[in-house]
Amino acid sequence: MDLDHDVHAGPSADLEKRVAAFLDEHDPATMDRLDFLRAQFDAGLAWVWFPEGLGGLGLPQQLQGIVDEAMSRAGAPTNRPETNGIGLGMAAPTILAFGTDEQKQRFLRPLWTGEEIWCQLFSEPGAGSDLANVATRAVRDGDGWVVNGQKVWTSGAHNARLAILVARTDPDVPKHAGLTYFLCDMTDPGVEIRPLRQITGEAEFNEVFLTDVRIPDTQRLGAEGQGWKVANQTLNNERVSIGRAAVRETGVVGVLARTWRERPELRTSDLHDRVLRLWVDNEVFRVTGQRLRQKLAQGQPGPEGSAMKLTFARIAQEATGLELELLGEDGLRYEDGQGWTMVRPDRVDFAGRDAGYRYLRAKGNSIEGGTSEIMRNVVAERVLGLPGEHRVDKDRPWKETAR
Amino acid sequence: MDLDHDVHAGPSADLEKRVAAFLDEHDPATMDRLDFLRAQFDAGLAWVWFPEGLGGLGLPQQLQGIVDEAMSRAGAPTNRPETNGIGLGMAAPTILAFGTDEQKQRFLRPLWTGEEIWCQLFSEPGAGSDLANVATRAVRDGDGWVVNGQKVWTSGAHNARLAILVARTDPDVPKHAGLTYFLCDMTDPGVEIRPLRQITGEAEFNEVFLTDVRIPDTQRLGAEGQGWKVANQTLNNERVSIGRAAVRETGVVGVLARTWRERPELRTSDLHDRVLRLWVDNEVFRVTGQRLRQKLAQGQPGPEGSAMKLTFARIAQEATGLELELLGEDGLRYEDGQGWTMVRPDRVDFAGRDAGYRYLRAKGNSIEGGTSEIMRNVVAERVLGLPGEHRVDKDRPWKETAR
Amino acid sequence: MSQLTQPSNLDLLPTEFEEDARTTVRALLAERCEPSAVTAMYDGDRAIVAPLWRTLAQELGLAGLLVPEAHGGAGATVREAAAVAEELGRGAAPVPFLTSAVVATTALLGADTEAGAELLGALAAGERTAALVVPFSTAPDDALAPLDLTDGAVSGTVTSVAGAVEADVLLVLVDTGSGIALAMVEAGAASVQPVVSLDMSRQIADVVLDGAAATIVHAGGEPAVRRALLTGAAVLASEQAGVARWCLEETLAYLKVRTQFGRVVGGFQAIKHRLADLYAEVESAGAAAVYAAATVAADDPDQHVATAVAQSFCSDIAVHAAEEAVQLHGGIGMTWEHPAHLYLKRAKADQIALGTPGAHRARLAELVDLPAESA
Amino acid sequence: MSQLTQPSNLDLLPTEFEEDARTTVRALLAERCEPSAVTAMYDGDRAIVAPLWRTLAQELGLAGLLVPEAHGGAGATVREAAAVAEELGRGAAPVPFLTSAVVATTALLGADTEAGAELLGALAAGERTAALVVPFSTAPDDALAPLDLTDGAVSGTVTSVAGAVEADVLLVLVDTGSGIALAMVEAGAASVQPVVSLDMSRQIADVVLDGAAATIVHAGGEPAVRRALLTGAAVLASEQAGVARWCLEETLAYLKVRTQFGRVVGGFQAIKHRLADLYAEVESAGAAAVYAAATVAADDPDQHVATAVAQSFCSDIAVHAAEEAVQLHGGIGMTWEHPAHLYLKRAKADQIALGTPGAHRARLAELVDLPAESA
Repeated sequence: MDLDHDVHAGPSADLEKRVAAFLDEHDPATMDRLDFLRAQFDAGLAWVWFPEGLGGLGLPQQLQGIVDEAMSRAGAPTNRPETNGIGLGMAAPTILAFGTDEQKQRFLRPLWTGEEIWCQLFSEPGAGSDLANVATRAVRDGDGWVVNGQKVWTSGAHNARLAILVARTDPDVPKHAGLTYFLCDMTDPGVEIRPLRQITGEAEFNEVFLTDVRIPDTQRLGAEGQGWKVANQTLNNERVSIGRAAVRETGVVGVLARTWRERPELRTSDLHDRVLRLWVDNEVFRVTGQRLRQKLAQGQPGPEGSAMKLTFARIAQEATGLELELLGEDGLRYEDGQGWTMVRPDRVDFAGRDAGYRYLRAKGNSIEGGTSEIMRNVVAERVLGLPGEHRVDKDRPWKETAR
Repeated sequence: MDLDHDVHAGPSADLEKRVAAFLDEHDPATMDRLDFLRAQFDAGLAWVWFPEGLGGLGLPQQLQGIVDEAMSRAGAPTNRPETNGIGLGMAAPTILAFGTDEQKQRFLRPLWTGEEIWCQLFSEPGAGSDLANVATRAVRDGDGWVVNGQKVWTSGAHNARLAILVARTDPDVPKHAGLTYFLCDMTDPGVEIRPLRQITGEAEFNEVFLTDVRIPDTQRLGAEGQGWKVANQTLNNERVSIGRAAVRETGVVGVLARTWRERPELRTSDLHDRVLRLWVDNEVFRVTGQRLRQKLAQGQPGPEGSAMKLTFARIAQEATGLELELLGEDGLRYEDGQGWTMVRPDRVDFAGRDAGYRYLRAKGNSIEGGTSEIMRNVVAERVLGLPGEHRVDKDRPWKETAR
Repeated sequence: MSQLTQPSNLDLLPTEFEEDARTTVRALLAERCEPSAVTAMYDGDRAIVAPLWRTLAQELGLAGLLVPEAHGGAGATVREAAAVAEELGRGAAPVPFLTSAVVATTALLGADTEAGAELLGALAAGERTAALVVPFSTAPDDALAPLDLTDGAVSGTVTSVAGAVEADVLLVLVDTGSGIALAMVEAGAASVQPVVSLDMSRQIADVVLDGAAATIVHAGGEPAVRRALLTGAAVLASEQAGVARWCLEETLAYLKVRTQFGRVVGGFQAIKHRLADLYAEVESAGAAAVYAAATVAADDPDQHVATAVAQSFCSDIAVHAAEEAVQLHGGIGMTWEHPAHLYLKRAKADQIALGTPGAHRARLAELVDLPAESA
Repeated sequence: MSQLTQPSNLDLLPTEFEEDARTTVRALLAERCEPSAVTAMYDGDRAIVAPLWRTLAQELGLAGLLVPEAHGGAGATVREAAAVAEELGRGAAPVPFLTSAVVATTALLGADTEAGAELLGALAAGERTAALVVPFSTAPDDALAPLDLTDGAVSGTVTSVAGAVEADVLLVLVDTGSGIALAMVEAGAASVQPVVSLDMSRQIADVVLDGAAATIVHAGGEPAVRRALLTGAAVLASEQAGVARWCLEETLAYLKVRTQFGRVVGGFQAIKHRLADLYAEVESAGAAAVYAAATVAADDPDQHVATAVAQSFCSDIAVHAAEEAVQLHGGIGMTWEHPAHLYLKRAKADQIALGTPGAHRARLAELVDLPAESA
């Protein structure tokens, strides 16, 4: 038996040298921000696990930390990932997996640098959890497509240059077979964006109305009719990207712990054990995520991420609910300046603003990106191998099953 | 608007007089126990809500308390209901609802007096929750039936004189349509009873093997093929009969509360709020049961009882689990004299013996008499009106669907 | 070891009067309490409140429900008030029934002054609306903080007061030197500063008094205030049961028609089981609440236990029901347009109101002799 | 406010050595640890224990896993011991690995005497089996109760000791006047009184010493005992994760074949969702346990936090998994014949062992500065 661990000593030392060399040649203090980011991409230091020529070096994903740390130490600019979560977390891996060479060359670089922000046109009022039921139609028209329909729950639509879009191209086949995946230009005049106000009073999301929107066939991602498969690649990435916490006491549990420490007058014995349980759950969530990331370091994200998403939502909801009880009288007040005013935020911080906001916003954690009910189905069927639900709509043409 | 309540002043005063008169004529101090009970039955004071001539007076069920209190004050013998729960709680109302006049006359009196103890032959290894799937066969033979099969989870079979039995009389029709309900003589030589040991080490239940057991057609209850309907009457009674608690701090929560009070050295802050929550849950369960009994005082038990059963099991399991944590070191010990020795108890006390026993025994509360999963289906479908489960076996002959 | 109170075998079924009141209120709210109008309160539009309350208070006579007939009221009991509160909870109605007709009115019931009796009459007639000036989070047994009274003028600040925004007269706790008394202050003489609230359908306010003229209406203030808070807590449990009931019923109705994957969502077994569990909880909450109201109505010795039990239980069930309603409506339950959020915010604020569940359990620990760990 | 320890970025994936050990133990248990033989222990038939432990201890070398190579052991770390414990938990194996090879052995590791070093060698070889004489419910930071040592003879009683039944040598905490020392007592010199136990596959015993000859093997007893208990608690978390994993896997396997209502039970959505939640819990328990073992193996500053977290979490998950296994097997899970009850009893006893979850959270409250309410 062998007690040694494999520590990837070789590649990580090489990478450290490569970053140092890059920083020697590109001084973040003097260089234009965008020029720096483009150079970082071209040097393969954007996402090292991507292929060479597309911002990467074909290395294990976990080595990215070496680059990020060195860049941070050197005071390099970031690509502001918080403003382009859908682009980086969902569009990019999907384009990498299914895109043509031209598509990869065209889209990945401005995506990574943040020059082009992305949004997601998947959900519809009649196709929530049942994504394969989308009714938005894309009809062939010469060398392109004409798209009509309504999408919902689109975050950042008003800031986005491009969108990943799932539309129905063939209503005469069963619903999963008639979908196609597109990259849609949000500046098309047929795209109308309306804010969708949510229970926090804000409009973090939008409804998007598509009226005769034209998409060139070169912006079809994957084959015609392959949209369901491509969309699943996107969704798996979404599920895994949620819940990355490398440090202790992150998120709403961290806020709760700080409140507990800083306001001893609020502490009650009935809440103490609940606070500790949540702290434990949050810490176990962190460790579980760490182990999952180590497992997946070289592979594709799988359905295990769905279990993490479930846990994340549960912890967030319990912690924020408890926090309001802890605050007592202060929990009745919702007055951090913004109150219930309708705004359209550019980003969302689950741990931000006041306790009432956090409580309400956390309700979305078990809905957005796949409801907890759907996540449990995914885990049960794809991880545990239990039978799928009885389906009446699977083999019949979509147009016969649609509402 | 009328602020007066209906207090049944008339019937209750009459009944009090009637009981007093009965006690004047029958002195429990001098009379033979069985003679007293038979006389009580014949006077209609056994179960006042039963019809006259069958041990009752056709009064509201809630008035029974008046009789029971007066009898108890007078030191009258009881019919030892704890030894004949299935007879009193399940067989009797079913015989009342579906029996012929002859059957009611023959069976109800010795049932109520305890001269004849009853057990239940419903469950089978292959038909647990799916009662309608029973495979035990009853075949017509002259003026009677010949029964073959295996039953399980029969409590008190070794003490029982009679059994309520569900058997398949027609395998060629869908499963719910091919069942018939019988009253089976447990002294038939074809009845073999084997103790079924359970996780507490005891054998509270039995397996019962039926080999060419003969049942006269006069002991068929309800029509041939009507067994499913009759059995459901029985099961509804079972579900409601569980969870009658008129006083505070009953059952395992009562035990837990006493332990908490009597052993202050065991108390920890993490358990305190959990103890209080269980106390609250138990008290709310009591009040909910009280209200449900008031609602049902004159009517038939309905599926609402299934919700009570769910709650009962949850509370019992949480409280006994917590008690072992509270006991700490003592919770590791299982030594109240009986230990793991295999015995065949005549009765079961969920709140009896030591904490480990209570913990293990409580696991059965969510299985026996319909699992909690089945109870949730019953509530969802019959109370809330939600759709039934997708069934592949409902309209096909039983013999084609059986394993 | 203290003697435990034993439960009373009260009739828990609704009286005809209760059923009538329930039906009337429900019908009125269906017509006059549109969710969109309640939602508008979050953007500052309170137009729905005054006319709705006027109708309920005066035309239906709910303002005087708990006031004896001798003072012009209906002489009903807390049972009937609880039935009304359940319907108001079911409708997320933004009216000061709990704060004025229950809490403030109960505080005044034994008023030993002419001014107090007069005010009671005005409350019963629905001509005036009152609020008891304590933080809405105050539990029935919490420490009370009376304000300073000097030469008939009261000064001090009380934060997070419910019902103050709607009230034209405030009942203030003042320190008389020999205890707490209840004094009335005209709302116009106080600075009532509305606070952006988690539940804008019962918006709280900070009340600032700076030498406001005050008339003592009840010298025996502390027992009156305790009784008012206990009654309020018992009635609030019914409001919470009503909130929970709406959430269950609305979710059921939605899930019986909403389809996903070609099936009615309410037919998926995992959903069915959650709704079955929720049904059990909601039924239990209703029973706990009616028992609490019945004990308070009867001034039964079990009323403190019953109210603590009901508040501990119903607070959490209402929140759970509202959370399930949001979740099981899927995305639509997260939108501003859907009324689910009104119930979520009401339920969460109600959980804190008149004592958190934990505070009620701490009280129960004393009442039923289940003390915390021995130090 | 104290400084919080920060988590360490340790590799949590199994080493090849761990995988090998796991595979070997699993294969052996499949062959040699029949559930019916473990069940027989509840009726007093302990025939399975000695030969199974001999094979594991000597042939597989597990007795010496944590003993340095210089003393004849394998020189492995707590990581590897945890992997073995997980498999033993998965098999409900009734062997004194945790009590002898982990807890007692760890207590001896720094033994500063020749007798101690000699015993360590005998333990490593699997020739002797030891038990640390403390109640099995003792948490790593609990108060310790050393026995009286007079003229080389020790007297006193220690209740509910795990591993004593299987041990031929007992490690006793004695009061030397200047602190706690660890002394060895031959099992034959003590009265070891087996107790009917909730978990008969790890039966506890009361140890009564009445002037038994004792040899001090480790003068610095308290730190050694604390280290042993901490290590035991960390390794127990892996045992619990193993128990939970068996429960999930066995239940899954059963529900994939058991039919009711003409359908495979594992296809009913409510069951699927519960199993999905259980999967998330079991995976999390595995991660928490391996992180705890890794920090203890590395003597990492985070080990106290990591172990308290793992014990708090894994204790409850193992119980929950076992409870779900019994429930989801329906009636058959309630029978003596089905092995589910072995896991239920093991899980429930393990929950109490080496500190209840609440005790570990109370410790955590100090470690991460989340104190109880200020008095």
